Amino acid sequence: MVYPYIPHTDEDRKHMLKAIGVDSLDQLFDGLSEDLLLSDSVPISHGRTEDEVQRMIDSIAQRNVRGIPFLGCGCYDHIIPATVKALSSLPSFVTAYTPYQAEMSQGLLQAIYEFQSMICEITGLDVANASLYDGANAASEAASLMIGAKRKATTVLVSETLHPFTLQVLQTWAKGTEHVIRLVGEKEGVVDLSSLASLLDPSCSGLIVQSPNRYGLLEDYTDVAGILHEQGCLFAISNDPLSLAIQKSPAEWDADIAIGDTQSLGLSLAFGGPSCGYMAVKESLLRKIPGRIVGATVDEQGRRGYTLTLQAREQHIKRERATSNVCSNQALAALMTTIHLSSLGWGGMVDAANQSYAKSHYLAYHLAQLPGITLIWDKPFWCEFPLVFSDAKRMRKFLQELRNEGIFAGVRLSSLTRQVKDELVLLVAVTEKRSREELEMYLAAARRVMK
Amino acid sequence: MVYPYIPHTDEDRKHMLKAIGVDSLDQLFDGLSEDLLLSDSVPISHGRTEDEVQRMIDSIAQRNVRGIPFLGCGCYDHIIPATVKALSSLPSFVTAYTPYQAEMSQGLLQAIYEFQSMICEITGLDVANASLYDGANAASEAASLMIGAKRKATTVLVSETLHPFTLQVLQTWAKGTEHVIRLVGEKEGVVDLSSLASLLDPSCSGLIVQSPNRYGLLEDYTDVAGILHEQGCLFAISNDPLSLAIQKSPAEWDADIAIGDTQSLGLSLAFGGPSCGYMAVKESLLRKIPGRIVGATVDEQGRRGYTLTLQAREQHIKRERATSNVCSNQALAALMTTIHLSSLGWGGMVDAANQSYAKSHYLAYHLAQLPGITLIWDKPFWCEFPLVFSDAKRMRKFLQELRNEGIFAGVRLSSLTRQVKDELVLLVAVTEKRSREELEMYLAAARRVMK
Amino acid sequence: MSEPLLIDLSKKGRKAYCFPPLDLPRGFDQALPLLPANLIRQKSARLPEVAELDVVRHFTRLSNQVHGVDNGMYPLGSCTMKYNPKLSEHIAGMREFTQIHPLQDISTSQGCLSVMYNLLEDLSSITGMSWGTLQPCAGAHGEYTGLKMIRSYFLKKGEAQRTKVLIPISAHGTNPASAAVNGFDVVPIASDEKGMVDLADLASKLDDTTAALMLTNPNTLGLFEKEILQISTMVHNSGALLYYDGANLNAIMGMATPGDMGFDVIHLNLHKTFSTPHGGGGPGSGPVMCNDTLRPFLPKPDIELTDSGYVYRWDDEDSIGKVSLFWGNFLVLLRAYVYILRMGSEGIRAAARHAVLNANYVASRLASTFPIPYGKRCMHEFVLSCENLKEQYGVTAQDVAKALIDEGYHPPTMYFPSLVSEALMIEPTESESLETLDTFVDTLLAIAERAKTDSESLKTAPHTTVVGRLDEVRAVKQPDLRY
Amino acid sequence: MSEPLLIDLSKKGRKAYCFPPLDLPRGFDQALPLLPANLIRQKSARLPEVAELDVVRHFTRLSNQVHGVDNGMYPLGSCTMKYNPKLSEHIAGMREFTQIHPLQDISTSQGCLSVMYNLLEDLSSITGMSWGTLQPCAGAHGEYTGLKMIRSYFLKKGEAQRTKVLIPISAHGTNPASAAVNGFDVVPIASDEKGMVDLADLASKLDDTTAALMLTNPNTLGLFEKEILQISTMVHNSGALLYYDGANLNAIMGMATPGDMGFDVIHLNLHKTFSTPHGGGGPGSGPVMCNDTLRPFLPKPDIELTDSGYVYRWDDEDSIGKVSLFWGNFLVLLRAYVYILRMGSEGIRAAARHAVLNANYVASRLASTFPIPYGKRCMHEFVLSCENLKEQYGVTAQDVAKALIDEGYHPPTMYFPSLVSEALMIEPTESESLETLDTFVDTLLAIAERAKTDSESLKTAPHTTVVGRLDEVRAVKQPDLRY
Repeated sequence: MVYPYIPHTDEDRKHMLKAIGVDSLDQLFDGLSEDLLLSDSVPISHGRTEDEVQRMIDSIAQRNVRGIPFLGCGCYDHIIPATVKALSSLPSFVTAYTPYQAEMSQGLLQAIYEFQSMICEITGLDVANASLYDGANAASEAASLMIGAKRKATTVLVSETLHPFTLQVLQTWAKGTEHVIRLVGEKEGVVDLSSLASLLDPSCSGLIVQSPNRYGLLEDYTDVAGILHEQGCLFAISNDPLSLAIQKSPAEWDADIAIGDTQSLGLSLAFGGPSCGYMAVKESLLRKIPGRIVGATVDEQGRRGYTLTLQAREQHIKRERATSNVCSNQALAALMTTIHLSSLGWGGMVDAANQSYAKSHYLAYHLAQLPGITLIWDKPFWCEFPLVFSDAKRMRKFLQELRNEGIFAGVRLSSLTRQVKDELVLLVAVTEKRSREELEMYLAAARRVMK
Repeated sequence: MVYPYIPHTDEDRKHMLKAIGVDSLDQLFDGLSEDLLLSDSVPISHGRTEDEVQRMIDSIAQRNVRGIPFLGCGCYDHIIPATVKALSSLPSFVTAYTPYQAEMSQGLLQAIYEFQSMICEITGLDVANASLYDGANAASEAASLMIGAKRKATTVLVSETLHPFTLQVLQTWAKGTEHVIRLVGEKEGVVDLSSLASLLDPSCSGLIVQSPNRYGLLEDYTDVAGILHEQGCLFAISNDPLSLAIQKSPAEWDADIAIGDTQSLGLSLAFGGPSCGYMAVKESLLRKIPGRIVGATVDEQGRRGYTLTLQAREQHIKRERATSNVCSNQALAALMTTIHLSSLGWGGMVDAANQSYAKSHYLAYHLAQLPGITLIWDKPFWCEFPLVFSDAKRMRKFLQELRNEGIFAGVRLSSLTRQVKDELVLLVAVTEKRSREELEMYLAAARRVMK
Repeated sequence: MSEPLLIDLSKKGRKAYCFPPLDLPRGFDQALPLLPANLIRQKSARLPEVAELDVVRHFTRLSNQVHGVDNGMYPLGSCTMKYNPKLSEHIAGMREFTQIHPLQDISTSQGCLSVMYNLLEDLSSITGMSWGTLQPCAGAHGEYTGLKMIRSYFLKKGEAQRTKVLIPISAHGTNPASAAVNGFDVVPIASDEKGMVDLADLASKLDDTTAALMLTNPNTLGLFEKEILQISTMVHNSGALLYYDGANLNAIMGMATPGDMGFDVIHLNLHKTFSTPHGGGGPGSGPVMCNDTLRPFLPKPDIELTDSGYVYRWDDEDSIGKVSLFWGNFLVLLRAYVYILRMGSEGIRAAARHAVLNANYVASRLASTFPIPYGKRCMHEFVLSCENLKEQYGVTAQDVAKALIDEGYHPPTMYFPSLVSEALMIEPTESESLETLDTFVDTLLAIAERAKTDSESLKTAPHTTVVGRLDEVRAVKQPDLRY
Repeated sequence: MSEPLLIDLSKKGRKAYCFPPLDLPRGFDQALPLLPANLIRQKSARLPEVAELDVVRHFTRLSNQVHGVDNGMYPLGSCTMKYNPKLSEHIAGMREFTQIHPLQDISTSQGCLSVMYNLLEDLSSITGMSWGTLQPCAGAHGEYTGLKMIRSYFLKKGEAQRTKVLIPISAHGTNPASAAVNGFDVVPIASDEKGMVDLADLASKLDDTTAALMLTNPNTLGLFEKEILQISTMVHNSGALLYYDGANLNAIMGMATPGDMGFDVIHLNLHKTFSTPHGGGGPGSGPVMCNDTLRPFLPKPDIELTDSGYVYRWDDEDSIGKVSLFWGNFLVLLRAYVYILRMGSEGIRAAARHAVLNANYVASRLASTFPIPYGKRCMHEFVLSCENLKEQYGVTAQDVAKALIDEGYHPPTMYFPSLVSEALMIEPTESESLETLDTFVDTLLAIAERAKTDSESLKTAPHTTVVGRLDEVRAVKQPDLRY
């Protein structure tokens, strides 16, 4: 009998059993009592050949519909150079484990070192780790870091304008623990920090904000870091990293922690995953940052080499006293981002960010002229903006008609928040990838529906 | 100015021009007289970015329609393991040149050595080359070899049942030269060799036949080699190599030359190219075989290694006295075949061939029951068979209706031969890849049309 | 040859990639002037400015300095480095999946939802559990999720005092870390002389403050906890729950289920057991499966099959909420689904049986040279000791590991679990053939021989790599973490 | 490490691949019993019977023993080893192209036809020719096709006596071989002291038995034949035709056209000039382009754009007929088309200009150490001589070439053209950056230095590869051509 991906022949099995000194494969499982051993095979289908699986998957794939996506909310359809897939799929990158054996993993370690460096450059901060699961988990890791960094702290202030799912992940993080997520409300679409100082009691460890925020709006953090630092609190900013080609970096706001998701830097939509969380911190927080870190050093001959370092922070050494439980991260996704950024350079990043800005404003401007649609809040935005419809029926019709033309017109905010108050809000994302023709198609269809 | 795939910056250009000692790029072209230098750019479109090209290609690709192909005539839709594409696209295989520098090309040379070995094994002959352009060109190379192998020979006998395009390529080969292609007629769908002996005058160098032939029929070459060899003529058989898992091999027919195309062994349809010609010969013809050959030898330390060998046959040494002008061949396609055969093994090859046999007979048997369709000639066939329709109108309707259901029902023989006599003949190919469900779809649609 | 940093090839004005020109009317063709000045970034980031060919060569050369499963055997204990099928990679690259947005209308993503729903069904069958979640992005993330569910369960039940999680000292470091992250107190459980959970110690530590016992079974010594049913009874009798760390599921899948063993919740590592590639350290995937007791606490949204297709269910009141940004590492899930489709029920079972066969074969061939303190009969992996070599020749487990590198093998896991001194933890997986195993064993035996005559070369190994052993202390003391 | 032959890992019963079971009714479920016995194969072929992982590791390891453009600079003269864009590879892998059958109804393959038609249009513009064919599968195949057209042209014209083809002695070996295959007699033309066609010799050999002069321009010395217009007049005045070997078109495309130079027919190497990958020796593609004189003789079918889309035209009476099985190496054509779309008219021109810039730069830096007999001002490539090194230190061109291997470069073309003794023919291509060129030059200069002090290590190079220099004589005398 031949099983997929198992090379053993009948001969092999006989030879090996004999060498082991047992009579059968079953005998190897004699440590399992009779009542544990399954009498039947598990109730899943029988095995299939490659061709059968490919056909089955082809038919499943047909149940997915691809449209022109004006969809964002944390997952954006940006242009990705052909180099990204071609190089990140090189088999030794794909099939390697975590580079614990440095001598045999220099290529991977160096690539991670380059990733860390780029994240530092983009955020302006000093130290970055080798990646985290995603932007939402980067936020909960930031919360952990904050609480761990201040004695007796239990509370993290979190802006209500964070991505709704990031907020939910943070709330899960606090659930059942002594940690408290205290929300800081919004005002006209951006976080309201006017009374920040008054919120900062001793239990408070710091503040997490997001820009562009859940509506696509850019937030202004003037003076925020100063107020926080005065009370011994940390300041964490979550960004779409591509936006940092234009807007002030976490370092420029004097933030202590920069977090986010590199999906916008070289990762496909992929139904939302894998994406890739990142975290960068100031030097002073070096020994508190979660996750893996690669450092450069030398070998006995003085040759430069790379290795996992500062492992004293990690679980396999520190166990329950580790800074985090993160072990596997998103290495291959981080590699994609590294290749993407290597291909774009800073000039390319600025270009993509500028074009996303320009195209989103073009569409927003023209949509705002239509009856029944309002572009709420006259605030700076980037790449994504919130529309409010006058009534639910027209909104449905709008989405339906555009979908009929192959346009995915936007994300309903209520599909994320499940809140009635958000039901008429549509978030529309426009990246540099949307061609002028696609913008005009959108506008033409919108004008037809909303006339 | 930045051009695609050209790394030079303005600085670089300046620096380099200075080092060369010229003032401008134009000056480097001062060997070209004014009347040769183009004043305008060539009239093709302006450059496009990756994204623009991908979009343009996507829209071109949409003008291709994929159906369930019951199409053959030299290009078959067989199952290809996922390993073939994954491994043949490894970048150093793809971007290497011909392995002239053996030390830096051992992997490629060894793979070609394995290809040669497999072709020898499958055909049963002694020596194979590193590939030729395609099956049709393998036939004209065989013709050249035959003529070169016999003094004063000018003529090659060629079966009329060869693939029509192979015949045309052979006719082109003879055109304008002293070489003569003399056709040997068919009888009831197979080559008629009953009077072969009488055709063998001193000008005659040998015979080329094909099985399965242009109709998919398997031919019987009992006694053929003996008659040819008696007159100092060579015997060449062209095969679909996959069929050799079942039918007698060229060696078993005592042929001197085996030719064909490995498309059925791991190459996609790809609108007909690249495919990959092969040729194997008896030991005695070793120094007359065209194309590149890899051999094993040793280095100074006695380590086994591979190198291009017997290059004295080739153009860059022998120039106009070379055995052929073939230089570049189809190396990467040959690699695909090598990976394919490595994955299938002989057992897999036999399985694929058997299933192609069985499925084609199943469909043929049931189609033959329908009014208005005849399965001509009660002869053994493999994988492909000829149907004759009672009239052109029904044939057109049949093809159209099946196409409407996504079935490409067959190839009209007349589309290859441009002959009126072939207009009612449809060649239907059924490989192991066609599922039972697809066969039943075909039959159901056929029954509907031909009732 | 060592490869420079790409930034060191950087040159102003060089470009690997260009975007289409912006073709909007005037007034919309610029970004910065329209932004308020105090929101505008001032300082450029230093990224490589290189040509496309520079990028291609850089990463191609880097890839040649990495060893993956495709390059050779990878017997890294507890990591299950089995073959990653090319078919799965091909399918995960299909545009019909990579170009689907996680928030597009659910009627247009039924293909993705069907993959997730069917995968959950299959994983439920394989683990003997009721249902699960695919959101967790890695094994540790699964642990976090499972423990969070346990915590929520006890809170709901009014047993907030259950704040202790019992964990054997031989467990992976993520187990205690995940417990701690959830606010639990970690209580270690001793191993007995056979390497199994010490039942007396367990009994003494189980009380009404115990939330759960976390177990890996087979454990990190590669031994099946024979008394698992008794353990389960003890735990449940104390009112606590039993957590299964699925890292070693490859040893038993298709043969037995954690459900039948009495586990209440389990995380899987799709990148171990279900053949999705490790990618140099991720993305992995750590689905959590549970029984009916814990099902209400699963993260949301759940997926349900209705008459009108697959839908999300967001209304579970007791749900712990979301644990990742969207639905999990979908492309990893897809690969695991393809693997299960290929293997089927017989194949899943065969994988476990051959993984165990391979481990026992290697152990039996090595046992006379390398002591295996807890016995050479094992499940899918075993732990040998280089103690003898160290005592006699000064050759450590690390030296043996590094010498393997020169022979084209990735070393086994070193110095874990700590129950065994100079430990090497070997997990061949079912993917390796008898011939590969024999060559590997022969290589290890030859290294043991070399220890007698040429220990120096072992202590300085590896010799064939682009760098030798690195100065780890310097890496920590003089952190150089970025260009 | 050297890699065994896969057949040596073969084991009965092992399988890398399985087909779906045959699910036909009885009577149709077997092949062999139904075939007449004398048609049935008796002897099995010996193919590897291995596992999928064996296949994967074997070819992965083999690929690591190959140097391609992606691995490092490949300055192989006359081969134009420029960068092969990843975009082209991606597009050539799209199912919308790979799954199209060459004989499916033309209404269902308009995409493929449009690629071919538009490529022909672009190539016509770039070469200054009227039209062409995409059927030839390689450069030599293009030569064969072009010369066949010339032969047919003269036969049609009633000038069957034109049986001579004139070819400079510096030409590639395929030129004379292609002429011979077409039944032509080859007459060599001398080069003058500047490395150009010797006009006097040419004049003396042109007569009414001359069918054509074949030229590469720039020639294999990297020099532009300045008198090309005069040559063209001479050839045409004698009633013969002028054939352009497009191997070196990369030097002039966008700057000048073979059409303007008076050439009647030209073959291209898409795998050189138009960046399609060489694939270790193919598949290439060798389109033939021609002027109106020869157009009727192009292979058939032609492609035409009509109101109802693209159609094939089969009715050209004078056509030489088909030269390959179907329509040519379509996936190669597609890659070239993508390249041209990317580059556009400016890019095509820029490629030539930078190819020439790079070659001149390298030549100018090397000239004082390595004599360049025909002058350091060149087009896209140049030929230097290692004569000095050989005389003084016994270090040959081959030794220098092999020493480059140890430094990570593919060597230049060696010992060609024969006009230059101890020749190395260097073609950097436009893809290489100034930095790469400088490092390459520095490496060559260092090797020249090493010749003085350590010639022995050069004579035994390479030292870093899996094998050293091979015994070529043994390979010929004791042919070992298969397992």
